[in-house]
Amino acid sequence: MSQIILDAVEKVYPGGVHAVKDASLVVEDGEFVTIVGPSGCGKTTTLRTLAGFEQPTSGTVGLGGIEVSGVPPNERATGMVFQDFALFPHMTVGENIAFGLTVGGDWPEDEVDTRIEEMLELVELSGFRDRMPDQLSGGQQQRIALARALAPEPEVLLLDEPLASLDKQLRESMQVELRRIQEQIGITTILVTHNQTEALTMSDRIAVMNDGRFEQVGAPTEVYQQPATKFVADFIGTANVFDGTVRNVSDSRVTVDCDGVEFEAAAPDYVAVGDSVTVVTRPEHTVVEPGDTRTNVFEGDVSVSRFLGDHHECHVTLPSGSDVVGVVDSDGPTVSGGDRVSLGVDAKDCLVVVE
Amino acid sequence: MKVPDNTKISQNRRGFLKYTSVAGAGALTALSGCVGGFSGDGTASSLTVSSFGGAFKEILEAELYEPFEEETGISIESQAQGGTAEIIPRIRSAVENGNAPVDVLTVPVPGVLRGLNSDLWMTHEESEFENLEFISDDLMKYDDDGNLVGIGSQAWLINLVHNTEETDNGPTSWTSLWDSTYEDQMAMMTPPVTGYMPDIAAAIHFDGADSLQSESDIRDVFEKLSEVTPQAQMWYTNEANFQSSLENGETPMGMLYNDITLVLQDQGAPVESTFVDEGSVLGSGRWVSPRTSENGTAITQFIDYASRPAVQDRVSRNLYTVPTIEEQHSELDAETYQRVAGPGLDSAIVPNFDMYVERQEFINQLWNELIIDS
Amino acid sequence: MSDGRETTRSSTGEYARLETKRGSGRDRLYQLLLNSYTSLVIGFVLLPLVVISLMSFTPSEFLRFPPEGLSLRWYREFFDSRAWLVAMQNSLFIAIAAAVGATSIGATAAFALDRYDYRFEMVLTGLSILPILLPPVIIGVAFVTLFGLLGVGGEPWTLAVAHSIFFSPFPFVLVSQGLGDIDRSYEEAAADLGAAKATVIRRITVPLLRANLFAGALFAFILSLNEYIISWLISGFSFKTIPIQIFTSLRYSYSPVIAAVSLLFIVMTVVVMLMVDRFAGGMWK
Amino acid sequence: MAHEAQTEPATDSGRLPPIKYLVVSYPAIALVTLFAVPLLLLFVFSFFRNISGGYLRYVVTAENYVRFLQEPLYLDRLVFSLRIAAVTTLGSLVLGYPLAYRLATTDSSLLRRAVMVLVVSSLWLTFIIRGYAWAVLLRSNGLFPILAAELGLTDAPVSLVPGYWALVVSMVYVFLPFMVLTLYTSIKNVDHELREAARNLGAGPITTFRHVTLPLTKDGIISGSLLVFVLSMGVYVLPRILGNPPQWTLAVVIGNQVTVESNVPFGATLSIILMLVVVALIAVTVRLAGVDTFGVSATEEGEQG
Repeated sequence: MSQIILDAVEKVYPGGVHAVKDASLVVEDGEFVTIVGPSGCGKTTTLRTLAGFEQPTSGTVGLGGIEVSGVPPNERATGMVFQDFALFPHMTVGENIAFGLTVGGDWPEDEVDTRIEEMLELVELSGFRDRMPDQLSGGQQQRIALARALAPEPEVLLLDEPLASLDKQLRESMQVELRRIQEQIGITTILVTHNQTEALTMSDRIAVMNDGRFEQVGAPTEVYQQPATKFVADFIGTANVFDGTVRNVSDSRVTVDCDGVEFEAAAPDYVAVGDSVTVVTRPEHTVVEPGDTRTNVFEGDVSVSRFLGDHHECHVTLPSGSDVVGVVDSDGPTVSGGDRVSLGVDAKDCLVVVE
Repeated sequence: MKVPDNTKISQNRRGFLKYTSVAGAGALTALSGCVGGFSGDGTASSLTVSSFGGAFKEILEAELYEPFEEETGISIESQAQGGTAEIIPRIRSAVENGNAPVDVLTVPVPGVLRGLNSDLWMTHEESEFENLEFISDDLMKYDDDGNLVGIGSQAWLINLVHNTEETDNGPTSWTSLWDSTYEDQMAMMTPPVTGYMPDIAAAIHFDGADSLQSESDIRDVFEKLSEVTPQAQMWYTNEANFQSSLENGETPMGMLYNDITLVLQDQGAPVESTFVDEGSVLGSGRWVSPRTSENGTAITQFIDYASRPAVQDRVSRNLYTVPTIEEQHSELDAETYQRVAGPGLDSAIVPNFDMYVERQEFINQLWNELIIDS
Repeated sequence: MSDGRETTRSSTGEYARLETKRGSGRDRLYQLLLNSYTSLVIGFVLLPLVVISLMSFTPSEFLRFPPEGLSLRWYREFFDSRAWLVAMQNSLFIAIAAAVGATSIGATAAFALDRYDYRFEMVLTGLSILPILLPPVIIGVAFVTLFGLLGVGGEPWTLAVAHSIFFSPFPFVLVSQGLGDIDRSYEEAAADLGAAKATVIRRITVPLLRANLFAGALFAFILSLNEYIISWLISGFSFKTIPIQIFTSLRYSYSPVIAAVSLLFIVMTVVVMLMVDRFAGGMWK
Repeated sequence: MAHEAQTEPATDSGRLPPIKYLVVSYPAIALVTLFAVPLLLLFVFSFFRNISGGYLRYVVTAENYVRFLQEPLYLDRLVFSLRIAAVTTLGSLVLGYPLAYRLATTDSSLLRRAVMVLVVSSLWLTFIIRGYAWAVLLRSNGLFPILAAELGLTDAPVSLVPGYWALVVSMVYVFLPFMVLTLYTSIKNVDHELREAARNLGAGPITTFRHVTLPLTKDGIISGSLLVFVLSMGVYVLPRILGNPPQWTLAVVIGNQVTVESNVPFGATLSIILMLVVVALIAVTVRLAGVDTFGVSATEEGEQG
């Protein structure tokens, strides 16, 4: 049982900074959850609260069914990978991995050696045991940091922006690698990142954090397709956001007036006429020169058109002044800056978000 | 590195052990083990004797300490000491702590007096000495109760000296200190308690020691003395400073000990010492012992040995200091005696030592103003 | 690391360079002036050390420049002289004790101030730095009063105590810098891996600070070795360190043995500084 | 990027008060008993009366301070100390800035390290040895007077020791390393791209120096000058080796009061006065210039990494 429970955790720093507000989250045994949010949203503080580096001002933290508030970091069964890896520069790779096995004193001495080899094998770096950290590449350091964190068989794995300092290609391969290893051992894992792609691709569930609060917790597809708030919509993936007022509610449809453009959208059951809402569309559903196939069509001027390999992406300025991103189908027309175009989006692809 | 036994080092070790406990630095325990290798046996069969350094110390070692060691089997640890003014406070601090960093030392009269005021000196039984009868009575020092504390060690004369390559005729009179023809050419001694320049001024321009009795008289003397400053090219505390600049003529003339000048001459330096017309300044040292020393018997033996006329003569022949035995006991030939003592001690200016001790602060204040403003 | 000229040349190209030839000539002139001037200054720094070194090999009694030959006479005199050797031992013992004392005080203060909050932090910081800013003669007089009052005036260990305090700002500043530079995540990683606080300090913090601690201790060592005025004020009648012994010797003669001792000291100092440079990972790369 | 938490230090301090005080107790006790207390004693002693022979009378009297004010000698020495410190500071700045500039901007790691080791080594070498070296060089049979005579500047070699200029030269020599090290760090901290940017924008070397390097190293100049000035104020050995009595600093007078005259109370009085002057100098400079000097900063901001 390696469940993680955060229950109504609050963190207020002595200086008055309110870093975490009423945060509650349950991570099930073996689950991979990513906390994602912009810099300074409180996600790292949340992670450090779990590791024991910070004490919550109020609320409780549970690890593996035990309430751990007040327990120092070294007595918590957490394994953490730090942003810059924090490999001890004065120890070899082997010594780094052995550190967690020997300091606690609860690891049988004769098994330390085998465990080191086992971990090196797990991260596919057998033979690097006697290197010093500064002789390793970024990716190798990352793997060793992971091996070190996992060596003492922690109940949960905490990853603090572990891929942030790697270059793009390496980052992508490490995303796959991390997930592989996590699934192989089946360890409960929390990843903290500000990179939404990373969050979407790696996790079982995503917890989107903003200004110290969890705005939405759910599976990646759910969060992407059904953002609970404007912030989530904007932060996860690219979104076109239109603020407006509900004009009409009928059956399963609502009509929203956004600065002169009227959107028809699927109606959530909680909106009423006169509500201020936000309509969200994804670029891939917002098609340039759609013909008559879309429910909502509106016009604007192309400012930039970019070729992205399988499609063109178009930035369009609406008469209201707001910018919208749309796509041109592969068989669609060629557009360039200055063209006046029409954009279309289906009602089912228009999400209505209430603040 | 081979280092002979040394009682001072063992004291050093005690110090470190003490420090260890104070600082609580465990590493030092190992250190004290190292120091242990150098500790001496501390028996009374060795004496620590301190004198002035340089040639003075070397000659005393060769002509006094070594023969004494051979004769008695008591080994001597020879040390160089700083200026009189600086050593007395240190001796006092050691004595007050019950230590005796040295067993016998030779101290000029003002130092002996200062030590007496602080009750630093061991008193001696005259009957235990055999050779005190030879020592000039003027050079014995008794405390207020009439106990013997200091026995004459050496006497020396402060002369006017000059570099023979720079000037054919050096100054012969103390009046040249005031003579503007010597402007910026002379070396003068400081502090006053070693150079005794107030006594010179008093002897030349006033009524001698009588003119140094009251503060206002002393002020008058200093007023006159301030006229010597234009002639001073250098004020020296360290003989070495003047010695080297005298040798190469940088400072062509000045006040210096007759004995040191003669040693320089022997080494081939173009220098000459002149017994001053109005009398050279007579300084003298006493053998004294801190009262905390526990080597009383050996001390008596040493001082007694040093007081033998033959030993005094031997030291004088080599060091060119004036023997402290009365002239009739000295077997120095007339020429040698003339070389070290000139026209004799009777014609020398004897400084008003008491003044320097009793009015120390006052004198030093006047003196510092005088030389610093120069 | 690229230099200013290099960049200008490669980015402006051949023709631009020809056009600005007069300007670049002026650049070179300034560089030449700077180089000549600084070479003179380096010479100024070097000269006395070189002269002392040469002097120490003079065969004659008096210091002459240039020396008339080469001789190890004065080194022999140094190693034959009990007074000098005892002074050297005294100096070394005081310096080692001072290095241990100063480093333990300075480093602990730096650690405490870096890791914890105190109400009188500014006071402790001030006390940690002030000793080196006050004229040493004042520190010396202050210790004279203290040790005099305690009745331990003149005891050799008082020098070690005084130097420990007087030089503690060096380890303090160096260790403070080191603590500031250490990435906290090393210590957190260790704690996360199960190391208790004391273990973290022993296995992570101290090893990472090794260069700073070592440099601090060496600084204190070499400074103590060279310190004169405090030692002189508080030392007893017969206790001499090398600087005191030199000063006392200077009183009676400018013997070349002083030059010999000086060169030994210069060599020791340079060796220690090279060690500091090496252990601190090349401070001046 | 950075851990949010690191903006708020010592978050676990609340949990471990005993350890926190245990750790600080050793240096605090050492510094208080062995540094603050002696300084306090110095203050107390300055109100005692000295009796000839080095004994004290434990009476509270201001006569030592009165003596300082009444006798022109001591104020005169204080003024002299300030003057020679100013000359030394100026001298080491003039010699030190170009050297530090060259070291900080050179490509040659060898030159930099060699000169740095030389500078720092000479820094630690006792004043006595360095003073002695200058005494040797400036005596009439020393290098400089002979050189001056050969060049026809003087008729014959003229000894410069003891004398004012010998003292100035040796003091500049002794304090130059402090200036160089401070300025080196300061110049090194100026991003070389800033200089390149200035050059790229058309500024000549002089203009670049005047408008970019110099303003950006102003704090270094102030710190270095303050450091040299303060250290020069306490110089004792050099005036003794290279100066005549007119070149004695207040520190020499203090030393004499204690060693020669056994007048600890008056020595303590002069020490307190010298200390007040030094501390006031530091405080005023730090306040006015707002520079981070010797790690004591007027502002609470830490270093920029």
